[in-house]
Formats: sequence, C-alpha cells, structure tokens
Amino acid sequence: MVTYIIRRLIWAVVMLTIVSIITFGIFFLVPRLAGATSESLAARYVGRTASAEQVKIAADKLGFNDPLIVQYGRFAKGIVAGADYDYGPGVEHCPAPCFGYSFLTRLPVWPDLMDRLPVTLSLAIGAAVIWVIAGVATGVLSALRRGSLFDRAAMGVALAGVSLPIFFTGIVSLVVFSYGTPFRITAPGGSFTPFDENPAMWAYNLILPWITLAFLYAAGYARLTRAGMLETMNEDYIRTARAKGLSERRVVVKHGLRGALTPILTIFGLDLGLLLGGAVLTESTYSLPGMGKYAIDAITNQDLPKVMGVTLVAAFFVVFANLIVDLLYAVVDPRVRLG
Amino acid sequence: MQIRRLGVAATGAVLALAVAACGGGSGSSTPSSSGGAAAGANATGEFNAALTGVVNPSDKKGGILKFANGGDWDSLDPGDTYYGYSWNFIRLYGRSLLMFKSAVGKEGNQLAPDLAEDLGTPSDDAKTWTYKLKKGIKFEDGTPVTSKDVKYAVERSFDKEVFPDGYTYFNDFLDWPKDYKGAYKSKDVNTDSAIETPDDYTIVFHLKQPLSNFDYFAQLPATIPVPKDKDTGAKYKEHIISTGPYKFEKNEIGKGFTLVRNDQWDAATDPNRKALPDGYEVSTNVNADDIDNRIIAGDLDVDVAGIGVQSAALGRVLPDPAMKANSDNPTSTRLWYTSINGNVAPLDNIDCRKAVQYATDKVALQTAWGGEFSGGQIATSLLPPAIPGHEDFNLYPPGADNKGDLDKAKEALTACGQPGGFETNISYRAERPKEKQAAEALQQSLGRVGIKLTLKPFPQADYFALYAGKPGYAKDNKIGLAMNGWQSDWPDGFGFLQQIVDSRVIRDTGGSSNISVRDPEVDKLIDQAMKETDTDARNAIWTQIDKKVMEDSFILPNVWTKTLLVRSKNATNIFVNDAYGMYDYLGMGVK
Amino acid sequence: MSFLELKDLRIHFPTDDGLVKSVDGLSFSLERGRTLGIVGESGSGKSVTSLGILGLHKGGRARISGEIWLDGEELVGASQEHVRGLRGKKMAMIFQDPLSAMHPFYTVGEQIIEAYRIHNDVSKKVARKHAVDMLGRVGIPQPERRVDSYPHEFSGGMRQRAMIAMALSCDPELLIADEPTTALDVTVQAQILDLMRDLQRDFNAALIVITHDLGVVAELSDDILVMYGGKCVEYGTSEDIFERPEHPYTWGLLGSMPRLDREPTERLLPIKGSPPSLINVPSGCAFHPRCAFEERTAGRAKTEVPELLETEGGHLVRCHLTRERRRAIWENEIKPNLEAS
Amino acid sequence: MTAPMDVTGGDTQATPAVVEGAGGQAIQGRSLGQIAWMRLKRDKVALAGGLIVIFLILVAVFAPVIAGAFGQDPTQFNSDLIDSSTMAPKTGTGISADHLFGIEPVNGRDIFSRVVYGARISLLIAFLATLLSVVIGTLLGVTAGYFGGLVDSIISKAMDVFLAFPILVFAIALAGIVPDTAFGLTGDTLRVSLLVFIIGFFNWPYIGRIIRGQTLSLREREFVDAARSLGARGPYIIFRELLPNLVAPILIYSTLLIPTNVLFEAALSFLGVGVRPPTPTWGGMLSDAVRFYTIPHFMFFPGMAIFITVLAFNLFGDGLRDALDPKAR
Repeated sequence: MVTYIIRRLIWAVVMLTIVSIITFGIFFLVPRLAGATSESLAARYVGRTASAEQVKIAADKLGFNDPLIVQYGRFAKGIVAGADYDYGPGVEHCPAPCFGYSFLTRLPVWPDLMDRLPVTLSLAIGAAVIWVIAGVATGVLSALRRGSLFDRAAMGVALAGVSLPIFFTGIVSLVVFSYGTPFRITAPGGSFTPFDENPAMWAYNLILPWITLAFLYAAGYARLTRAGMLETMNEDYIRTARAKGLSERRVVVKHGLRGALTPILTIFGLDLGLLLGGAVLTESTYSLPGMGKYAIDAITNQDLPKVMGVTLVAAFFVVFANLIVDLLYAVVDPRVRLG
Repeated sequence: MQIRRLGVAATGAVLALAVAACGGGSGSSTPSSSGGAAAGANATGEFNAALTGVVNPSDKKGGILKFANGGDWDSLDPGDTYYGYSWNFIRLYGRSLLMFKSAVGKEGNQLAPDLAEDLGTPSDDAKTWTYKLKKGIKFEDGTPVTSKDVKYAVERSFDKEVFPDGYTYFNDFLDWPKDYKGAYKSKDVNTDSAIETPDDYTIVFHLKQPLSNFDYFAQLPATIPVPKDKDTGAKYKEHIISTGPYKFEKNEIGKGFTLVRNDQWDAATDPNRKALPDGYEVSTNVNADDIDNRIIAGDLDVDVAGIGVQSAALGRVLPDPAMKANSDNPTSTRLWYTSINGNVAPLDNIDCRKAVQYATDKVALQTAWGGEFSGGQIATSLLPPAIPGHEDFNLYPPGADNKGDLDKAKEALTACGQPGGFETNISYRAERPKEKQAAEALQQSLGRVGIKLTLKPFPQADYFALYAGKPGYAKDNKIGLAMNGWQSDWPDGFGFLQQIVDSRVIRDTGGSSNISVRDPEVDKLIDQAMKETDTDARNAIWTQIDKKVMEDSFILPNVWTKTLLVRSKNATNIFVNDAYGMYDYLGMGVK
Repeated sequence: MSFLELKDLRIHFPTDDGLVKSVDGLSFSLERGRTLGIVGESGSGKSVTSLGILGLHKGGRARISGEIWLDGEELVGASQEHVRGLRGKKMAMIFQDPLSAMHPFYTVGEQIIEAYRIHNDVSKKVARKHAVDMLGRVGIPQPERRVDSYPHEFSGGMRQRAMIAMALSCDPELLIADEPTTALDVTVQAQILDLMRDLQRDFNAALIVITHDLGVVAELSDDILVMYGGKCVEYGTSEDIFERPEHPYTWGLLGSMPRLDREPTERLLPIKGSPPSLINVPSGCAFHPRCAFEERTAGRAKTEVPELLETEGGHLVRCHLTRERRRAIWENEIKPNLEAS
Repeated sequence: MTAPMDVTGGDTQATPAVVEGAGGQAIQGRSLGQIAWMRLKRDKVALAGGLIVIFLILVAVFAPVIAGAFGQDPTQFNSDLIDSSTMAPKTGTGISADHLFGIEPVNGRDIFSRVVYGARISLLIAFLATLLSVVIGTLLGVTAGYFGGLVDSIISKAMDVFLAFPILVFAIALAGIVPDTAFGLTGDTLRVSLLVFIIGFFNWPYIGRIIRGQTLSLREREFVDAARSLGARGPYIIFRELLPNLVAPILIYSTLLIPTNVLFEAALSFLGVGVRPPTPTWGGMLSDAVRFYTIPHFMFFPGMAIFITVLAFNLFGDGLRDALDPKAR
C-alpha cells in the first residue's frame, strides 16, 4: 500500500512535469509561430512607450532569447526553489512555488492563484454536494421505478440537462432570478464572500452558480446512477439478498447502491478534479473571480505566466483527484488490489 | 421604493423652484463654493439635470458610498494610472499639485490649486514652471508632504518598465539628464535639470521646449507625492500612502477595496474637497449588467468606470419616463474613430481613403457604438464639441441621411484606380463588443462599394503594442483599418490631438495611439501650437490641425461619445464634471 | 395437505413483444424430508418457479396466479411483507453461481450474519458465532478465520459451501437449490451433492433441486418433475423417471445425459431444435416441433394440448401417445439405444 | 460438463432474455446491423432524435437555399428596423414574415438565417472533430490493447497525461493565440481547421480508453487466436479481425461524442475564440445576446438551436447504444 502510494506520487510528479513541459512548449512556440519575437514578448513587460533598445535589454534580462530548454529550466526552478525578480526599486525573492510574475499586473502569480482558489473551491464543492445528492437520489428512484412516470420525467429532464450548455442556462438563470427584479433571489456573482467572513453571504452569492452547475452534473449523475442501479439490481447478489428476506429498502441501499455507486465514485473524482482547476464557463458566465475566470482573463491578455500557473494548478487537481479516487476505490471495493 | 422615490422627486422640484431665482447662471456655482450646495441645485426628476446643476444637494456628512467597477483599475498607483475614471477617483486619496475643480459642467474644466498654493508661474518663455506648496499637508502617517516627495513621485513614474500603464508627458517634455532611467535605475543621478526643489515647499520644472499649458501636466496624478521610504515599486499599488481625505483600509487587487477617513487630512488646507461620506466601498470585476440593475434598484451608488449603462439597461431606462428622468446623458471628450493606415496599399492612395469616408454608413456606426444616447453624436471631425478649437465642418458628407454617399465613394475608388473596390483588414479589440459591432457595421457599409473587410480581433492588452499599433505588424498583415478611440487627457487641443496625430509618437516597437496619421505638416503645426501662448491663437491652430488630418483622410471619425449615466438613489450632490465627462466623485455624499 | 403444495401456478411476464408464459399451470406437492428435482432446459420455467415460491416476483412486472401453500399458508395472495418474513427463515435458496450471488463488497461472515440477524434478534457477536458454526458445519476449514474473507478469496467449492451455510443459517424448512453445482467442476460437484444430502437429512427440510442435469437429480431426488415450455411434462419418482420414462422429452434428456457408467467416447444424443418461444408457444403439444414421434399421434400433437395424466402410481405424463405406444417406444427404440450407444 | 443443448447455463433472469426471434424463429442469419436496426425501429424516441439529426444536417447543407427562400442573408444589416436610441428592434423582436425569428439588436441581422447558417459551423466542426478523435483514439486504443506491454503502457500513460490537461483552458488558450494566417490557411477555413484540431485532439483519450478495453477483451477471443495460429500478422489482425468487431462501440461513442463537441464548439465561440465574426455561430450569437438579455428572443433561438441539436444527438446516441449493445443500458 505504502509503496503503491509512493509510486503513484512519483508518477503524479512525472505527469505534472510532462504537462508543464507541453504547456510551456506550446505557449512558447505558438506565439512565435504567430510571428512574435522575443522583443515583442518583452515589450509586454516594459510598457507602451519603451524604446527599441529598452525592449531589447528587457528581452535579454528576461531571458527570452535563451533556448526553450533554458527558459523552461528557469521556470521549473522557480517552482521548486523560487526565483529572484527585479521589480524596480530592488530585487525581490519570489518564494517557491514561484510561477513568475504577471506580464500585466507585475504581481507574482502564485498568491494570486491562491487568492482565487477559495472561490473555485466553494463553487465546486457546493455544487458537488448538490449534484451528488440530487443526481444519485433521482437515479436510484428512477431505476427502482423503471418505466414509471417519474422515471420518464426524471430521465427526460436529465437528458435535457446534459444537453443544455451551461452558459445558456447560466444567463437564463441570471436574467430570471437575478437581473429580473421581481424574482431577484440572489446575487449574480462577481462578488464572492469568503465562508469564514459571512457564511450567509457566501451562500447567497453562490446559490445560483451552484444550482446551475449542479443541474448539469446532476443530470449526468442521475443517468449514470440509474444505469448503474439497473445493472446492479439485476445482479445475482441482489436476488440473494432478497432471498435472505431483507427488506427492499435494505436491499436497495446496502446491496444495490453500494455496488452502483462505486463506478460513480471514479467519475465523481475526475469531475471534481477538473472543476477545481477552474469551472471556466460557470465562472465566466457568473463573473465569479475563481480560477477559471482567472484563466480566461489571463488567456485574453495572453499573460503567459498566469496561463502556465493556472494550467499547472488545474492539472495538479486532476492528477491528485485521480490518485485519491484510486486509493478510495481500493477501500470501497475489496476486490481491487493496489500494486 | 417607488413611493419614496416619488417623494424625493417632489421635494426636489420645490427646491428647484426656490433656487431658480438665485441660481441663474449656467453652471456657475459649485458645491465647493461658499454659497453652499443648494445654489445651482436642479430638480432631481429631470433628464440631464446633473449636466447643468447639482442633483440632491446636501452637506450631510456620514454614510458609505458604494462603487462598483465592471473591470478593474489599470493601477491604483498615481504614477501608473491612465484611466479617466481613475483620475476622477484618485482625488479621494491623493493630492496632486493642481486639480480639476469639483464643479458642475464646464466649470469642472477649470484648474484649481491643490498641493500648490496657486497655479504655476511660467518663466523663461514658458520653459520653466514654478509651484509653491501649501504647508501643513501630511501623508496618512503624519509625515509632512514636501516638494521632494512630489519630485520623487514624478521621477519614479519615469520608469515605464515598472509603471507601463502611465503616460509619458513628463518623460517627453522635462529636461532630464541624458540616459536617465527613472528613480529606481538611476538612483544617484542629479535631476535638477528637470525638477528642482530649492526648498521643501517649492518645486520648479524645467522643460526642453516651451509649453504654454504646463498647468495641465501639474494636475496629472503623477504629481501626487509618494514617500520614498514607503515606495515598493510595482507593489506600491497595494499599499498606497494617502494624502487625500481618505485612505485605504483594505485593498484586494482584483476584488476591490475600501476607503476610510484619513485623520491626517486637514480640511483647512483643502478648499476643494468636502469629504462628506465616511468611506467608500469599491468592488471590482463585477458583472456589468448587475451594476446597472443594482444602481437602478438603489443597492449601489456608482459605476465607477463612468462609461454609462450596458445595452440591456439602456432598453430599460430610456423607454421608462421615470427612470429616464433619473439619468444623465453627458457627451464626453472621447472620439471613437477608425484609423486609416496609409502604409497599407491601396490605402496609401488618398482617394481610396476618401472612398472609405464616403461609403461609411454613419448611422449604422452610431447604432453600433450604442445609439444616440449611449453611443454618441455622429462625428465629422476629430475635436469633440466640448474642446476649445472645435469647429463644425464635414469634409466628406456621407449623403443626406448620413448613410453613405455611394456615388462619391465609387468616384473616389475610380480615382484611386480601384473601381471595383479592394480588400483589406479591420482590427478591433476582442474584448470590446462595441468595437466589434462597429467593425461589422463598417464591413457591411463598405461592402456596398466593393471594399471587402476581414475582421481581425486582437487582445486589448497588446492591441497597440503588438498588433494594430505596431507599424511593422500592421503593414505585414495588411491592417488597413483599425478601430480606435481617444479621450482627451485634459480639455484642450493638445490634450486631445497630440497623442493621436503627431507622427513622431509612432514607434517601430509599437505602443502608440497614433497608428495612421503621418503628415509632416501636421507635426509642424503641433510644434507651433505648443509654443503659442495666446489661447485663442492656439485654439485656431488646433482647428487647423483637425482640418488637415481630415483632408489627409487618415482618420474616419465615428462618434463623439455620449454615455447614459443613472443616478444613485442614495447619493447627494450628483453632478457631471466636464473634465471627466462623468459624475464627479469628489462631491458626492450620502443621503 | 402436504408441506408444500403448488396448484395451477401461472407466472406470466408482459413484454413489448407479448406475454411470456414462463410458468403455465404447474402443480405439485412436497413433504418435509423429501427431495424434488425439477429438470428442464433453459427457459423451461424451472427457475421462475423457484423464485415464484420465494415470492421474489412480487412487486415486479410478473402476473402470478394459482396457489402456493407452504405449511398451511397460502403465499400467492399473502402480503409482500409477510412473504419477506418467511424468506430466509422458513424457506431459503441456494443459487447457481456463488461468485455472482454473493455481494463482492461484504465478507462472507457479514453476509451470513446479516441473514441470521434479520430473522433472529441476537447481538452481532452471537450472530458471528453462529456464522462460524455454520461455516464449520458445511465443511469450511478454519471457519474463524475464513469468516472474515471476501467471496472472491474463496475457491469455487468453498464459496458454494459458504452459500449453503448462508441459506441454512436460519434453519429453513424448505430449501431450494437452483443449479447448485453447475458452476463447479466435477469432483467438487460430487462433494457438494453429498453435503446437501447430509444436511437435508440433519435439518429434515423439504428440498427442491433445480437443474438441467439429470445426473444431479439422480443423486439427490426422491421425486422428479420434468418441465418443458413452462409446463410439467412428466412427474414421478426417481425410479419412474430413470427406469420407466414415458415422455419423449424425458427420453431426450436421458439421451443427452453424460453418465459415469458410460464409456467416455460414447456420443451423446442431443435433442434436435431449440427450446420453444414462451410467447408464441407452438400449437398443441409444445414439444411437437422437436418430437421424433409426433407423427404417431395422428396429428393431435399439432392441434390439441395434451393433458397431464397419471399412468400408474403417481407417475404423470403429458403426451398424446398412448401409454402402450410410449412403453413400446421406450423399451424397443430408446432404451436399447441408450444402453448400446 | 453441461448438456450441449443448454447454452446459457441458466434462465434465472426475471426478465426473460429469450424473447428475441419472436415465433421461435432462429435468429441466426441476421447481421448485428439488422438486429440493431430492428431494435432501433422500435425506439420511437431515438428515431425522433435521428430524424432531427438528419433534419439538422439537411439544414446545414442547404443553409443558403433555406435562408435564401426568405430572401435573407445572415450578414445583411437591417438598420432601418432598429431603434437608434435603444439599439433594440423597433417592434421589440422584429419577428415578421421576412424575419421568422426576429432580428438582432444593433444591426438588425436576420436571426433565422443566422441560426440556419450557424448549424453549418456547429455540425461541421462537431463531425470533423469527432472523426479526428475517433481515428486517433481507435488507432492508439487498438494498438495499446492489441500489443500490450510497453506499447500499451506508453499509450495509456499518454492518455493519463492528456486527461490531466485542463482541456477547456488549453483549448481557449490555443484558439486564442493562433494568428489569422497560419499553416497556409486563412479565414474561416483556418478557424474551422483549428477548432477541429483542438477539439478532436484533446478528446481522443476518452475514445481511446474504451477501444483499448474492448480490444483487450477481444484479443482473448478464439477468432483472434485462430487468425494468429494461421500466421496472420499484427496489422492484419487489427484491421481484419479486431476493427470489424469494434464497429459497434466506435459507432456508439462517436454518436455520443458529437453532442459533446457541439457544446465544446459553442463554448469556444461563446468565449470569443471560435470562428471569426460575422460568420454566424450559435455560441457567438449567445455571447452577443448576453448583453441584450432584455431582448430575450435574441438568446432564445441560438440557445434552443444548441439544445435541440445536442438533445437530438444524445437521444439518437442512447438509442443506438441500446440497440447495438443492449447490456450497456
């Protein structure tokens, strides 16, 4: 078990390294393919009015003329060991993990990211709680009453749910429940109150994105749970449980759900991992200042250090979530051996 | 809510009647004048009331004003900010040598001394400008403000690597030592050739060339003093040391900040600021549509960006007489225009450029920019009506209905040797939907005479530095037309025109706002205007420049911006200051 | 009245394609301590019958009619809740594939304990002790340790023993074993059959063994019921069926039965054709399309559903052939063939 | 040692599995396709989805004809129908016999023809991107599954890495920084190719994993052994023996990937990195409509277009899966 975890951790680090290399490579190469030179990249650092000479000096100082590998090495070193940054009046040490400094705000990326994290965390986890409860409950009920009116209605809604783009439902929800004064029940985002500051405001600001995001996922989970339950409830061991004289409730919950939920756990882990790296569409629809919005803003401004930072943090969550899921799986399903 | 608002409107109307007799003059009274705010007060329930008078005048202190920003400041650092609203707002926490009066309408265009005791004293043919500082002005930590702090502030703003957002007026015009690189990189360089501080309360600026209107430079936020020992360079914007009536309590870049009273601010040194509210709550990066809705609902006081309501709110406010009556529609000193790049064939031919002028459907453009209320007034030349030197002329009348004169356009095309039209690209900033709409409108209207445009969106942040504003890139990529906009840095011809028509500001490295006007004659005229000390003569030269640029057809003027502002339901002393073309943030109080 | 009596039991499933008559008028009775073997191909309705007795079709889509009497109680009309209380306690079932029939996420012990505690108000500790006892009793070595193993950690035979232990944990009076040995290899099959025989004797339960394999019932059963197309086609004592079978289908089953007393090289005699559709049951005798002797019924087999009639001493047969003709065919055509081949 | 006639070894399902081949007809002789088609024909909902899909494809193909029938061009301004103070259509929506779905605010473009033309971009990108994912995913999935060992572990790890990418962030970033002329392409062609590449390229591991799993199980089947024992080589076995048996899963997951890609394209267009204006896209229209939420018909039509398209593909895909692989439901 321990060796397995260590091996997985090493692989996680390797994977993050590969992701960072690819990301760095692409963001290094594509602008250059697009005709950017190291000077034009450096120009972003020195303001609109710099002379050609100043730009050239800056390009050298920032190392934009070095080979890709050297630049990547510097970037990687910053993450591991920190880096020094000349910000004007003096040289400042940017402690590890240093993702460099934004082209535009000239502020270090890492604290910025950590600032955005609580927003995405609140959004993702809040929504996850809703969608798991709603999705699984609906799926189970649908499976148990397969073919009933409830089942048809629920599955119809669920199919509609997975077919609706979130930026559409998001806007509609904003218009109906937030902009529209008669039904104004919530803030349209843009504002985020940390949980420890004011839990009520925290929830008030997030309720709409939660529900919209949860609707999308709940729909998918309801479909998955239903399919899983139908399959599980057809398993021989369910018949055995019934033959033992267990109450139907116990059969469903203890025997059926347990089996059906295991695969959903995997999907849940991956979904949550992806979301934690930034619910891009939800955050931009509701102007929530989370990681996803940060990513979009960084991309629009072609602020490479920010893009790198947010990509790596997002990848970290996916890799980490994968690891957790695999470990949990071994706990949940005794047939799974780690190794 | 409805009832309360009506009640307010009623009392407002009575007040307006009462003051009508003594007010009289067109915006002649200001809330800061001794007569009290009641003078010049207007009825609250009238469209455009705040353009000519103070709405809800009051001297009541206390309360918190709530501001929101759909985007974010370029920087809160006085040495690094170049947004109009930021200059309006910065007066709350920073005091520059001079300032625009916190006054209604045109009076707001007048300069008043702030740190300085009086306006500048020119000498040496307007090449040297001297200011005396008031005594008793302190930073928020109690340290007295001296002329050295002002000098340091200007010196640090020189470094555009650290402060890329700011302007370069001081860099360009002061007589800096050779190879000077700013306060950080040229630490021990003697800069007396540019700025002298003979004593703690005197500051002398030395210019390379005569400049008759240097006082406008002296109101720039870069003259807001910065204590050298508290300066953290690029990070100073996180911890700004205030000299104004308010200081930062909490500042989270990207989310917002709060201002509270600065107990070191002494009202006795400051006749311009009433400092009515107890503080300000400012949130940034807020959903812009929600800002409008909350202001309409009374949950929020000011959209700090001052660019007017979003399209959606426009559709709510204008058709509703009650809502419309609670809004103002100022014209700002901003021109939206399209640069016509003479470096890109076939636009190097003046007739081809003229064809663009004639073929343009100005009405469609106006709608694209937001219509007559939130888009603006159809522009026929560069200088906005509010700027001295503006003259009404129209060299390329686009038909009687302003929808384009296709015959003239075809004539011009024939003259240019492209009778069937030609193909070129039009760039715009991807984040600006109105620029996209305008580009689409141009694409549509020019298409009528065979001029085929391809839309090229570029990221806003690099628009001038890397794309449209970079001569090499623009030429190689055949960006013949570029959406552009300019707001006067201050209300005179220099402040409006210099940055966008002087060909000498164009650099190969990109970054200049002028991306199309290259005419040595225009450059000559600009030099002439800067030397001219007689205001009327100077303004006449600016008019001449305007005409010359239009004759060259390097710029296709679109609209002079108008914005639809909705007044806060809770604020007092609401009025539009022409210097900013938006509500004046210094005067406002809370009911 | 016998301990278990089925009277004209019908279990039908409505489907999109029509009504599936899985069990169509089945009757039989069984006493305590006796063993009944139910034999038939896939889809003959034997498993549906067993699940019907346990009441596991209740609440589903099945339409059930007829009567099931267990120890004087009618089960078809009884409430689901009541039948549930009997399941596991009064009647228990052993399933075919113990790997899929046991929950993979719970230990064998947990599953036995659960079954025991549902019907007995005892502490977990007592139940665990009982589970260990039961595992020991079905011949699982080191039951104290194995009780905490998961099903996948058992071998096939051990798993089936555990399954039996679970079924017997509440001392049931009726035990139904559905293909108890099909999933096991031959040597283990024999052990399990021995075990079941021993246990039945100890518990004095009524035992129903469901199988497609006549070899299994030969070992265990007192009586044998042959099902085809949801109906009983032949019923009799073990001796009746093996020595004096009268239904052509039974002959077919016997012909395809591998026997230890035959030479391994011998060819089996499969029944031609495939099991009948349960929706559009062939007209007349359901077996007639596959019956080699159909032409000897003078066409009756095609049109007339034969009745289940007694030939002698409780031996029932559903066939249009006359008794004499059946006997003659068996003696002259089938039996010699079986022995000779 | 079971009797030869007993093929399945038990008939214990509460739902009889023996109902196919009604009337006791032997089911042999029917291909998988025929059986699937028979099942699909019974699934009215899936058929409806399929019909809508066909309808949408026809709409996309004949967009110029359809829009032309109403005399509308998707980029034509109708400024005279716009109220120049509020930028809204003068009649509120502008819906009329000429403009079935009304007109856009600001410029008065015809929403109907823009929605119709939008189907082209949306479906074109979704189909091509799906094709790309399926080709890459199938090739790599089969290769990994068939060869196993080091090849499998490299490909599987590559899939892990791909799945760890924040794909949307990455897609936006890539779509945002590619210039307007690149790889010898320009204009819509470039943008469409780019989007196809981005969407297709990042989605292949999802298909790849499924195909790998299927291949792993197929590899153990007798017919592969048989082929191998006859001396068949890897490529032959892959193309002749494995791929034909993978047609069903490939078909199913392709059908289910298309709607995902429709949503993906819409999201990228919504975020402003899709095909350049004024070429109409549904996502782009929605993003324009956000600012005019007080004019709800503007967002309604493109929103519903996305919804109906995705829903139709999902319905059809679900039905197809049930038909081809009833156990997977």
